Amino acid sequence: MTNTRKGKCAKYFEVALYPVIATCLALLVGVIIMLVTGHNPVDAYLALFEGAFGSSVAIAETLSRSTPLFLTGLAVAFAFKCGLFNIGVEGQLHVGAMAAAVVGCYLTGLPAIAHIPLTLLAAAVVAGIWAGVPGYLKARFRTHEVINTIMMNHIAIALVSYLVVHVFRAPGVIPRTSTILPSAQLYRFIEFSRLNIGLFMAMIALYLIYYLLWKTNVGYEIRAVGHNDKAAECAGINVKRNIVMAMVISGMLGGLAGAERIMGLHLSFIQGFSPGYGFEGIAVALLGRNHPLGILFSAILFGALANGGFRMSMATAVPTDLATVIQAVVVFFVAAEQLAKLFIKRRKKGRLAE
Amino acid sequence: PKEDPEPVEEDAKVEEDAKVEEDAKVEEDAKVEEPIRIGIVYSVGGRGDLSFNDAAFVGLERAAKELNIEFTEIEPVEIAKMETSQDFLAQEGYDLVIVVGFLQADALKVVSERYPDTKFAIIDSVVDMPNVASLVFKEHEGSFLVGAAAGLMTESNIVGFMGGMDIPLINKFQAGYEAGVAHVNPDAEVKVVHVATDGSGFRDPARGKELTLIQIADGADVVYHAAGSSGLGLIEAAVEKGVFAIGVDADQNHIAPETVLASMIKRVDVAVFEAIKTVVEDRFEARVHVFGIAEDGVGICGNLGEHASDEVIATIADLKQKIIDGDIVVPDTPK
Amino acid sequence: MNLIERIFDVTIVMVTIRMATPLIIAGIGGMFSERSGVINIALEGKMLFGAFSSVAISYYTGNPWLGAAGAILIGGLIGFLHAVVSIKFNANQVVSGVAINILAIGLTAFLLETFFHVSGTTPTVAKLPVWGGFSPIVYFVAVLVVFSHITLFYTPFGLRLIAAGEHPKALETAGVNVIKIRYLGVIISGCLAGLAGAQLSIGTMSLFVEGMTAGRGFIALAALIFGKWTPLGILGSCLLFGFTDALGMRLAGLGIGLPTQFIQMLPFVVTMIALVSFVGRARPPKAIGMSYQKE
Amino acid sequence: MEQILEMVNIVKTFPGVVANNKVSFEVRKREIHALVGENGAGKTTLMNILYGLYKPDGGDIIIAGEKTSIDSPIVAIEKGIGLVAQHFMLIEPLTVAENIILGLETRKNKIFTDMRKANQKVKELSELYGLEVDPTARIMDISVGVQQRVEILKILYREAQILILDEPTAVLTPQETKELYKVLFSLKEMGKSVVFITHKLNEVMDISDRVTVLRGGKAIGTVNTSETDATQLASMMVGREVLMRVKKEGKKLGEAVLELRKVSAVDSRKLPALKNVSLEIRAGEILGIAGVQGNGQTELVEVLTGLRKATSGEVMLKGDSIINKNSRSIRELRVAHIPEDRNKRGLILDYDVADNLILGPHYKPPFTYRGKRNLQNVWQNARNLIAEFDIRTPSYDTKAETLSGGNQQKIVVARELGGDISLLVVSQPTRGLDIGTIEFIHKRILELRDKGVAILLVSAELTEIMSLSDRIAVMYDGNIVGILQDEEAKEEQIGMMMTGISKVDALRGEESD
Ligand SMILES: Nc1ncnc2c1ncn2[C@@H]1O[C@H](COP(=O)(O)OP(=O)(O)OP(=O)(O)O)[C@@H](O)[C@H]1O
Ligand SMILES: Nc1ncnc2c1ncn2[C@@H]1O[C@H](COP(=O)(O)OP(=O)(O)OP(=O)(O)O)[C@@H](O)[C@H]1O
Ligand SMILES: [Mg+2]
Ligand SMILES: [Mg+2]
Repeated sequence: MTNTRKGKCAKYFEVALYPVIATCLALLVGVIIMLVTGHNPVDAYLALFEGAFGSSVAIAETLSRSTPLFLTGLAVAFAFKCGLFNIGVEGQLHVGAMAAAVVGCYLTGLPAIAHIPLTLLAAAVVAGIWAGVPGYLKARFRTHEVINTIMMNHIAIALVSYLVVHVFRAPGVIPRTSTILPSAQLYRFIEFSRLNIGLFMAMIALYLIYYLLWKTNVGYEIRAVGHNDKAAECAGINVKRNIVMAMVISGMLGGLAGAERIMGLHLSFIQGFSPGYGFEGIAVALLGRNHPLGILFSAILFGALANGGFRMSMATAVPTDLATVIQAVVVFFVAAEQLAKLFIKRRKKGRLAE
Repeated sequence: PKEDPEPVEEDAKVEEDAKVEEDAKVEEDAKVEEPIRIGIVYSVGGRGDLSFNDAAFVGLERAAKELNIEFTEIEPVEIAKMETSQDFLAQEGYDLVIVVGFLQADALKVVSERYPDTKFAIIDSVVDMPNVASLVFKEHEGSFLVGAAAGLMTESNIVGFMGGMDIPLINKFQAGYEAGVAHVNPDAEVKVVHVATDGSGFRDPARGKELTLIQIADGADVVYHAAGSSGLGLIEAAVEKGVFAIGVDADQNHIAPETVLASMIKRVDVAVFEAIKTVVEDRFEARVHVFGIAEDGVGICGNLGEHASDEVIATIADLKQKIIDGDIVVPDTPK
Repeated sequence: MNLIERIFDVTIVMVTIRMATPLIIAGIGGMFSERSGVINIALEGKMLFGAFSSVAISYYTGNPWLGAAGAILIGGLIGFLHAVVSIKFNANQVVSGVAINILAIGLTAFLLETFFHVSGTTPTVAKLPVWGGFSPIVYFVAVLVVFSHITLFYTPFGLRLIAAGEHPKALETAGVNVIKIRYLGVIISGCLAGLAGAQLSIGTMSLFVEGMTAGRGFIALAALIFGKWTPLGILGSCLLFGFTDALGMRLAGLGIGLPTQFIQMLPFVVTMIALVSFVGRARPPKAIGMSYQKE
Repeated sequence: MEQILEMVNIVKTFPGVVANNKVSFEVRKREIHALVGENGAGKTTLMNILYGLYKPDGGDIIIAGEKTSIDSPIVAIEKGIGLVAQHFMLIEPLTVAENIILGLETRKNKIFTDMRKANQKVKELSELYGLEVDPTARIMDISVGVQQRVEILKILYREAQILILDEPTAVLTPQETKELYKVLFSLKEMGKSVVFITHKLNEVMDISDRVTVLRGGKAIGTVNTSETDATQLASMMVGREVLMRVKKEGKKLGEAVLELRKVSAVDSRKLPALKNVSLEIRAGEILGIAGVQGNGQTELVEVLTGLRKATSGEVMLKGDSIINKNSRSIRELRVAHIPEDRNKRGLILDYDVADNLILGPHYKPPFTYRGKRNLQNVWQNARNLIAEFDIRTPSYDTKAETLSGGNQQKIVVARELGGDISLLVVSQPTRGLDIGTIEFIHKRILELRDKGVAILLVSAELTEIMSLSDRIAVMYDGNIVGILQDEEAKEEQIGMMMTGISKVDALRGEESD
């Protein structure tokens, strides 16, 4: 027993070690790119670090950037656990955000303690239904969810664009809804940072999804369907219901991500507010091995790279686009863990030879 | 391609230049060349949009040449980074922080409050703060003039408008254009399309081209756009089909001199330059500065004379005067 | 005039074909990769690389044909990168695809400034000729569809490609190097996606704009699945998509009073309906997404 | 006789297991060499090493006197080695001929696949070796027996000199097995060597020249078949005496548990697969279904277990109609099901052993209380069943995927037989299992019968059907051709009925013989 526990620790250590080494290797590649293009890598990386973790505000802002990614990453991972590739989180995030903006703005006279949960609920429900459609189509007609979620991304963005311009637009030239009521705003608890209690909501979601997947019957069945739907069916599991449910829950998570942006960051639905949180969620989920703990770290990595890279481009002459390139390289290396393994093996061999 | 938009009024420039030299001298006397530091935060997408970001840069570059300033640019890549960017520049002690685009308004409200001693200027939106100058344009007035040109030039009585997205700012262009067409040619029909429902509407020239080709097939023989880089597709389609195109924001005549009838120029560059100058000259005014036809902030430019009769040109000049005089009030939302 | 006649004329046919062209090329590219067992979510990024490199090469050589060839080459190179990371280094294929997409956004913009010293939009370059309203790449699509249909179903390579995506171990036991087949599949996908990008930049237009692919890579991915991983299916689904898109554009011009956002939904909604009503279920290559490693 | 292949001191370890522990093994020209051993003994591993699919941790492979390193199947094929893996290496959407030529395609103009020539060649090969196939049929449309032939043709097409067959008969009907024998003999006549892995000792005695026995990853020894017998082999394999056939008590029939009245159903291609089938099974009785695979047995089982909709008819379980109920509600009525394809239907290979052992009743106490899983109980259940059914696994949290085929099957059996049930529907319960395990499982099934459980047994293994069943129903083309009592059942007669000849005719034919 103790033996396996030790083994598990070692396994976790290894699992954690590879991404660290991979990130280092990627940054090394970044150094080369910067030297070739005539930038000072030391300054650049100092700025990168400063932007990501350099101060409490920087850390808070990094976590703020990561907050939607925890949720979109979870959304993608959850669907994956049921064998579904949800590329539609971006759309679900949009409809969820719009629902949050509307409920946050027009549902008056409620105390925050009621208004916030109701607003979140609205976002989750609307986005859940939105994601449930491709889930239902998959379960009922066996149509591929990848097509339908891609299509529904476009439909969602067109739809919210219509709503924000023609239905719920606040006066003025900006395509956005009115500011949501204070009772629906997520409390910001660090001065000069937009980090808000949405972070805790995301943490709770991470834990709940972990719990749901591994400690409850629902999770057992969803994973069973994901691994082998035929065997699941044979064991009396309702495959179709699980597919729809997995998509709905996935969509709800995406919707919550959108709600957090609206209720904690922008305070109204602004057209184009998402730089692609839903798509980033795909990488976050898979980089995190579809496991909540992994997602926790990969989302922070993405948040740190986004903010640090941006700081780098602001504070040094390194252009934004180069920062983006370095981000891509990091993702490459972290994904290609075999490369890190190769590196470790070489080291080990080298040591043995000594 | 960013051209130096040849200013409408050469004289004004000369005058300005003279003034600048004077100012510079004054300053030299006062202090030894401590350049004014200008920070600029572009809108999402950054430079290369052939629209306000590029125009703002032109103004900035001119200021760098003519005034004693140095500048830093930031492309925020996502809306959430706008606040970070503005904050960064303010914190670094820039004398003037210029923010481009209506999307920055929310962030600026917060940041300008946080840094009451920093001067800010925002393009295309109004932020009511004691340290913010809001520079807004009457795009509809300029669009009215090019609309009139289109209405006068069309033979088929069908003209086209292509917006990047269906959003209020773009709708201002559409409203003015439609009013201009209707004013001179009540029988003419304006066909309206939008490229997309997200930001790609401003950078999808291939789609812009197909949309325009359809408008042309439907009979349009003058097409106007407010679609950033997608508009390049419109011009390409017009070239291919031999109809007139109308450019936007800057003088786009050079892209296809034969085809581009005129352009609706929006002098973001002038606004930016002027804003910088007020800071250099220490006469910054935190209020709404409106740039309409009267202020030469918007207008019609290009080689209209090459393509149009004197009569047309005269009509347009007349309309321009009427707008300045307030005889014509151009609507800023489409019917 | 008869409304139907006004909507369905030669223009709409031509627009349909032109809208569908980049989708078909990229979709068939994706097919080669996915048939070999590698998910290709990176079509978008590969197209962007193709769009950029064709313009850059056309700019420097003045020859758009070289530009198109260069797009194929650079696309292939990016495909190679994708292949190395996902096949050799066993990265999750979707993550490496996402990384390619991010890389494409950053690198094309960066190189744009490096090569052209401008931002956002390149100067105009020599474009491919227009033959009868179409760029030569449009005609190439006809060849491509036939060619890839034959390759997939009538050549040994096609046989191996299918096997690699269905049951790589079976292919290995049949004495074929699975890794090599997968490399080829992914590289071909890069080449074709590159060409699809070139169609946008020097086929339709004569310049490059940052992000000008505007999500077409994802539509191509959907079309590839919709078309059940076959060239003819992809052709059909892209034409359907292109047609409904063109139809929407047409309707917008008719001023039917529907808000533009709803008109723009048309191709997506129609695709979903078509999928449910007459296309039905698609059976993906069995081993898709699974890395293949020898013991 | 000339020795053409030698494996010396082969070592291969997997995490937690030494699959091959200094195994030595040799093959001679023109011999059929049987390789036997319990589930998990390391047979497959050894052959995978020979074929270049696994890299050994130690040991040498000597071919034609020369030390060779086989690091890929390509090398193996070059050296004249061919492998028919137990899990078929066939590509379902491709045709027979396409599968056979894959990797060594016939070409036309150097570019195109010459399918005409390929079909021709496959036809020729199939005639030459007596392996009848339709070259243009798709793999997904042909029976397992034919798929097996395709696999053999595949390696013959590659001109293999040494053919390795990993449990080729596990999925074959008796007739098919006989045909396979003929093929193997003729291959031997042509100078080829065959390595034949099997759990069926009668097959070993029937066709092999020599036998090598593995146990626990070690080679116990190689003997000439003529100098040994099944009993001796069995004890070499298992390390103890094994009963070759279980004893059956007299039956004590109870009430009717399952009744089918004129049940019809269609298969996945929407073709009629069950045609008005009527049956009755009573408590304490085993009804065996004999028949060539693909005559409706699968569909019958699926209809009974709620996995397939019947198009008409009625199914009663202890007086309740269960037709077209879903599988959970049927399971709720104490019906257990051992599906025929453990990998497809029976197991979730990515789940660990413990999670597989609760699949089915997983949602209710003691495994789940109000939605929350009780892992202690899940593990305890696993520990109990692992001990009771002797499942050889490093631990209960090992992924099922890494267990040997036999032990995977034991998981399914343990799970389904473990609970309190009134009807057991079981398909191919011992496919691919070693004799010790078969004995064990047969005993358990009979115990259930004696406890009054009604049992429907579907098996391609006639000996299994005959030794367990109280009554035997023979299926052909979606119909029950006839039902025989245990006492009147003779292998030949059943065999005839399996080809569609009615019971009366079959009995008559027998007499006239
Ligand atoms: N890839 C693998 N990873 C981990 N363990 C493995 C792997 N392959 C085989 N094993 C283990 O090695 C041992 C030998 O397995 P092998 O498949 O060779 O047995 P076998 O003799 O073929 O058994 P069976 O008759 O059940 O097929 C088993 O304990 C099995 O679980
Ligand atoms: N790559 C692998 N990873 C993990 N386990 C493996 C792998 N390859 C084989 N195994 C396991 O090793 C065992 C032997 O493999 P194989 O598929 O040949 O079993 P088998 O011989 O068919 O079993 P049986 O003969 O009992 O039916 C199986 O349990 C299989 O699951
Ligand atoms: Mg840029
Ligand atoms: Mg085996």
